[in-house]
Amino acid sequence: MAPRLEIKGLSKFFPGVRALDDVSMSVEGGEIRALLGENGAGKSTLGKIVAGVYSRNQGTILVDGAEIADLDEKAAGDLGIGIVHQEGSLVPQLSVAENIFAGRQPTQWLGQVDVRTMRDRARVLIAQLGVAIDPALKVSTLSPAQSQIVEIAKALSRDLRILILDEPTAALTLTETEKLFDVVRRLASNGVSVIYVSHRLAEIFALCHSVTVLKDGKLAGTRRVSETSTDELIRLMVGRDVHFSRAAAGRKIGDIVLEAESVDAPPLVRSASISVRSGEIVCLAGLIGSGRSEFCEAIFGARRRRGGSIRIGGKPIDPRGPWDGKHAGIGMVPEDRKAAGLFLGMDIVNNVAATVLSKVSSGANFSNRKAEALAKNFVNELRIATPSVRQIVGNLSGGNQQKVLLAKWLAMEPRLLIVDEPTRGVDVGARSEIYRLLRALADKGVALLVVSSDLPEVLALADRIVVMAEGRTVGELPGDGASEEQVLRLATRYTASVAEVRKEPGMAEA
Amino acid sequence: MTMQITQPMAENAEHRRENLFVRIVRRLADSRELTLFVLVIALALAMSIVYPNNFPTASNMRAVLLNLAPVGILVCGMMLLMIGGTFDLSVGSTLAFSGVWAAVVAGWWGWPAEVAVLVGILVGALCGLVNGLIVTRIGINALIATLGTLTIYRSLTYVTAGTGVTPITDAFAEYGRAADPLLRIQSPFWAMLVLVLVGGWLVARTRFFRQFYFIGGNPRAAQLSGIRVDRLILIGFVIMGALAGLAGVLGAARLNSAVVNAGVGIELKVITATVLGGASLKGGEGTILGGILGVLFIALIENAMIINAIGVFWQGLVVGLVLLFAVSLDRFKTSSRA
Amino acid sequence: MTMQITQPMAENAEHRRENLFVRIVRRLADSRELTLFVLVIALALAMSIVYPNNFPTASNMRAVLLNLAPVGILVCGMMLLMIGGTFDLSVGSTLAFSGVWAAVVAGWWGWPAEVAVLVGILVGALCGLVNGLIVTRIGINALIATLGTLTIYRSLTYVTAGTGVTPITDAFAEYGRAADPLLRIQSPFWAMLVLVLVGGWLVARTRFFRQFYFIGGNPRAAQLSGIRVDRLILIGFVIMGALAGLAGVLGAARLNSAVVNAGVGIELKVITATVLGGASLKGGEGTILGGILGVLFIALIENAMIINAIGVFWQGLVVGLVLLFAVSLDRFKTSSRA
Amino acid sequence: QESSFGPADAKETYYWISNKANLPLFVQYDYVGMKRIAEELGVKVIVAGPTDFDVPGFISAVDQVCAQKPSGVSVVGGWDPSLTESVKKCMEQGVPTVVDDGDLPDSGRLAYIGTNWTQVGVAQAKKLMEMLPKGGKVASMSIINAGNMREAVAGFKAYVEANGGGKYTIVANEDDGGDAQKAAQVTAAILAAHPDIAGLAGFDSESGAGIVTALREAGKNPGDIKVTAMEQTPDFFKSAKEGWVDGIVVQNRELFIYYAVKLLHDYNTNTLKSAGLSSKDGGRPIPDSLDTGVILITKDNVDKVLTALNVK
Ligand SMILES: Nc1ncnc2c1ncn2[C@@H]1O[C@H](COP(=O)(O)OP(=O)(O)OP(=O)(O)O)[C@@H](O)[C@H]1O
Ligand SMILES: Nc1ncnc2c1ncn2[C@@H]1O[C@H](COP(=O)(O)OP(=O)(O)OP(=O)(O)O)[C@@H](O)[C@H]1O
Ligand SMILES: [Mg+2]
Ligand SMILES: [Mg+2]
Repeated sequence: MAPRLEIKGLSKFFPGVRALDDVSMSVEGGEIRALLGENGAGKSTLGKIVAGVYSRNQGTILVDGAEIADLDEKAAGDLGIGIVHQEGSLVPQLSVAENIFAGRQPTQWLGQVDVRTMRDRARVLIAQLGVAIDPALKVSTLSPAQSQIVEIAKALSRDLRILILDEPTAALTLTETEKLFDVVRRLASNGVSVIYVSHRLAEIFALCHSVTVLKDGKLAGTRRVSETSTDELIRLMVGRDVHFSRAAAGRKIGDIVLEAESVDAPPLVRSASISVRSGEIVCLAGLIGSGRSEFCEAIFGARRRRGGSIRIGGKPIDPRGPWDGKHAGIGMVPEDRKAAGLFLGMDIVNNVAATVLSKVSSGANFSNRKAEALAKNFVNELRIATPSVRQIVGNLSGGNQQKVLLAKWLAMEPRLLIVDEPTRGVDVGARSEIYRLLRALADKGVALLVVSSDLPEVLALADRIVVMAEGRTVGELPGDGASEEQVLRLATRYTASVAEVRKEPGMAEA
Repeated sequence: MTMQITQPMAENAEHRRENLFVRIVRRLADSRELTLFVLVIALALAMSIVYPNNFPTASNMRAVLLNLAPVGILVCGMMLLMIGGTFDLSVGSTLAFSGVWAAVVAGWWGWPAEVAVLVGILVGALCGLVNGLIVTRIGINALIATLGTLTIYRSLTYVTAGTGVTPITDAFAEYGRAADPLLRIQSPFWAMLVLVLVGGWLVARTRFFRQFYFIGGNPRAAQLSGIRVDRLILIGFVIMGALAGLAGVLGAARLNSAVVNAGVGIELKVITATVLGGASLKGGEGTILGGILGVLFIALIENAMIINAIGVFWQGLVVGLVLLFAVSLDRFKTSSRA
Repeated sequence: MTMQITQPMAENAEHRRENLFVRIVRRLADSRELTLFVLVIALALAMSIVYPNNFPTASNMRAVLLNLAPVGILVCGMMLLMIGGTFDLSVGSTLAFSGVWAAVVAGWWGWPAEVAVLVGILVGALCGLVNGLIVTRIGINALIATLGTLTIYRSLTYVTAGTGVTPITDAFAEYGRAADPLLRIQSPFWAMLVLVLVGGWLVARTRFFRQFYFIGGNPRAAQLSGIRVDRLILIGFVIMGALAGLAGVLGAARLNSAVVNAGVGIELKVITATVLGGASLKGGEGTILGGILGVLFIALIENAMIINAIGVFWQGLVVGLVLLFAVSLDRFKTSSRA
Repeated sequence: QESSFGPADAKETYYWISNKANLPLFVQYDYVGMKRIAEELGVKVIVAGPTDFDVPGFISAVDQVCAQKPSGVSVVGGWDPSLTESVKKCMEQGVPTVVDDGDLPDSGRLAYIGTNWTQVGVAQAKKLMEMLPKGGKVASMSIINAGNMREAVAGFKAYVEANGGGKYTIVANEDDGGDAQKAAQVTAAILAAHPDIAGLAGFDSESGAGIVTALREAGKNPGDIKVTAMEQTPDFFKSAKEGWVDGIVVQNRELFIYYAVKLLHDYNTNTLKSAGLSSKDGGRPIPDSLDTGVILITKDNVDKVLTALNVK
């Protein structure tokens, strides 16, 4: 029998980039195949070609033995190819249910959308991922994590033959990830082929049958998961060894930089306090929707604050906008890099320069030379894979975009750097680099406040862990020796599960 | 459909009943449609009380409703386009071009009136098709593309029939003059009403037209979701063109005269009403109902100014302030900064 | 700047030299500015060859350059706004309002011409300020906000000076009539030239104005990068208003007459030129140079049509086609779908 | 600025409706006649209509005004023939309606008051030909989409062709959109296209100012190129004295609404009969049309005009 999906000699060129170079692979029905590779290795490009988004330059694609010639998004969908895109494909103004069935809503007479059926089916699809989201809500009111759930539900809403998941868990926490795995396993047992892209190696070992590794657009190898090891995969991907151990302590922790007390920023932050010292990495942990991002925004000035006090270096500040936060020496890397972080239509140089306009200027003049030099520095230092610093950021791979985003704020040399989900979508190599970078920053005396939903990350980075739940800071753990269980217990002290908080927006008030 | 998850579902059902009412109220309070509806009613009431002999008379209402018909017809198409994140500035020229062609066919060539009506609408649809092709195939943005065709279609109108066709034929004129026996409002209004009702239903409810909300909301996401963005935008432009054609034909028939100046500047009125009705240049929002309420509101303001005999020098001030007032109302409900 | 990373840098230096030339060529080929520049040159050359006694004469060039000045001045401001992702439809009304106020101050009140010029520009800036406040504070979108103020300012112009002010004063008129001794082109052109050069430099090079590109590129990201989006947009509107004020003052001075209908419909011309010059409604792109080339191109086309004796009915067709042609040229260079 | 005249408690209300209802030309002249007649008869006269060029808005205004059943309406018919239907409807509703400044012959209007636009064209043609006995190239400009101006341009062309003996060629007929700056730009381009142009005729009220500006800016001297134009603000008459313009057609606009309202008032109140029928019975005891005539301001009579208008 022919394999479910067979790819032969696939190549794809972008201006100045060979995104895929003669890649062949085949996936059987019911197989869960991991696709691994560094940022920019071509994983998303491969997924997108199979899903009909990009046209290929060379190569053939066969589904169940039949060659697929002309493929566009709709044709791919009709063939039973579902995809969760790394960058998302939701329309914020529309409801959850409608997004899930975009263009394929169930209809009654005369093509009229059957709203009731649509919502019911949407609710079921979401519920199997272990979350309750009202299908009538607009997507714009959802958190990134909830959006991700909806995104997955959307891909699951078809009669699937092939499912491509491009970093579906980047925005999820453990609970939802587990549920997602259950669903994927069930689909696979029903004969659906799954291509699973992720930078979290642990997930690959937990979920996948086999793994294909790409390097610089070329096939680096395919292994059975049972016959390989983390180290081998990393070597295939990166070509060297990478370690994630906690750095040996011994950093000099200095004076208090940030002191926030009972910050109240409705509707999500009720009474949150935190302090960060210079040279210290404080991780803010908590469940999705616990208001961590909002708390950080309130500190930075990006969100209106109703009460509480914020002091930087002992001096009280009252930021009325991000510029005030910036002025006080705060930098903030937002979690949603596309919507809030990057200028996708502009090149790396300008993106990096956005926060440091005065630094890259001579007098009143914006200096392209200085800005380019600065950008080049960061491209080299963070190993951003790009043909040139003049590349449009929207054309970079997801992980490289994340690096540009970090670079933008590193350039500002803040006293306090708030990083919301620093490694979302970042490959293992880059992840270790980012950790190294953050630690180096701390070594230099910068105070770091890191929000992360990735518990191993929290445990690897934190000098101190502060846990939030329902808009309050509910506890604190030393970074050394803390365990995932301890963090989770604190985070869920007041709520049994995220699902219940999120079900009714009004309920949390009670 | 199967209900696998029992426990949370049961709870939800409770909530749902309570929510339905609350939700409707909240949605209405947040919606531009309601704001406009209240404003329209308030204005009509006030005028009826102050000018009982002038405003709420049959002849005044007839005059108001008949004259808002062309803008009303165009708003249906413009709303569709703006929901899809684009727009068409050439509607006034398309309207004139279609009207003149219908008149040429009926008046100069002596073909039957039915054929002339059809020709007019087809010419309009053709203009829309050209707009759509320029926007989707060549990839020129809608602003400059339809600014270009605005002058082109107007120029073609002049070239087709230098000073217009007057009179056309009585049979043709009947299409724009026939009035219902009861209310005695002429056909353009009824055509508009049908379009608003059918179009309103189509755009709000049917799967096909809902795709425009996806396109306007996030064209890339729509494309990734398998929605054929270009094809739909093209269809949107053709519909807009056909509606402009219809408006042109009805206008020419009503006046029994196809003038080359028909619809000059109407695009701004149409876009004003559409945006007042809740559309935005960014796309993804708006309803036909909102659009038509916008048209009605502006028409009533203009009528009120005539009845009030507000000096011509001051009218712009009044219209502008009322416009700003109406669109700013719902801004105060939601806090400005997220 | 320190060079820490030695190895890749050395390699880069090689690349760089090669790249510099390639990059310049590629960037030019991709840029609207070059397309327009080539078109302008080609048109001027063709006209000079075919009509050596009519087109390239000093007096014709003088007239073309003088007459494009008002649109040219406005394009500087509009380009800035469109780079920042917004725009202003009220410029024509602002222009008239400012011109009339300057004329009232000079002609009716008999104040010195210098003061009148200043008053005119201030009135314009004030109009811009109001626009900016409506857009940034009340949060009404720029389309409907400036459509509203378009009618408001025009109405206020009527109310200020029903039939306009004619004549103003000779001293005031001198501001629009003074010509340089060498080329004998009048002041509005020189004012425009200075604005284009200074504005072009400011927008392309200074860090302050660079912020508009960020705002247009992604307003939310700009805000979170510490850029004061609202304040800058407000400043953009004030600049636009002041420029409209200047254009109004110079126009009134040149004709020694402030007419209340000055600048009717000029917003479409300005936006056409701006978009032709490379701006887009989405924001984040465009240069002043491009905008002014757009103005020049359109002005030359209009001039060429009259010299070519193209019938007035056909002129719209030619302008429209040329416009579409010009903006479609660079579309063919980049393939549509990746 | 006033746009309604007469006592507030007047028993009769008349409307005057136009496009660009506050065009300076109208305010300067038409409004004066309006005010005078309102005071003379003790009736109210109100200006209505859009302030921009907006034919649908104009039609809509006529319909809505007539729905108020005023004592009478005068419509500026020159803008567009499509007003015919609305005027007809006013008459059907029993609202006495006249047309001024451009006729709508098929509308069933009670009367037309104004100049004959063909005659305006002829007057300019005559003057230009008189100033250019040896013939030469001439050009015209107007608002191409205004009906009355098209009539004038046609009259101009017909007269030149019929009486010019082949000595004159009309080299261009351009559009200035009723905007003096555009008129200046167009004039400059005409000068470039035809360096030997001998005469220019402008048909909208802003053409003249634009032509003179462009000629001055081109370094011409008064009289180098012969110019005829329409009346504008009083200041414009100076250009006839200075020799920039050789003939300015004055339409006697103050008479337009004065007589329009007077005729409407007469129709309503005089008890004269036509063929035994009073106005109530379908008679039309008023004139069918009233030609207000044109006068031409030239060097010869401009001094008197300037003195009378108190222009310095
Ligand atoms: N539309 C595009 N235009 C130009 N280059 C592109 C485009 N899309 C992707 N690329 C380039 O192709 C290469 C592969 O990108 P791709 O997104 O497939 O990487 P990836 O393996 O998914 O990385 P990540 O793990 O960061 O998501 C990158 O170098 C990227 O810059
Ligand atoms: N502007 C807003 N208005 C109303 N609700 C909002 C807004 N922004 C975010 N929310 C809501 O806030 C909730 C919490 O946001 P978010 O999930 O980002 O918190 P978090 O603790 O940072 O979690 P994570 O970063 O893991 O997603 C979400 O449910 C989202 O719906
Ligand atoms: Mg990717
Ligand atoms: Mg968050």
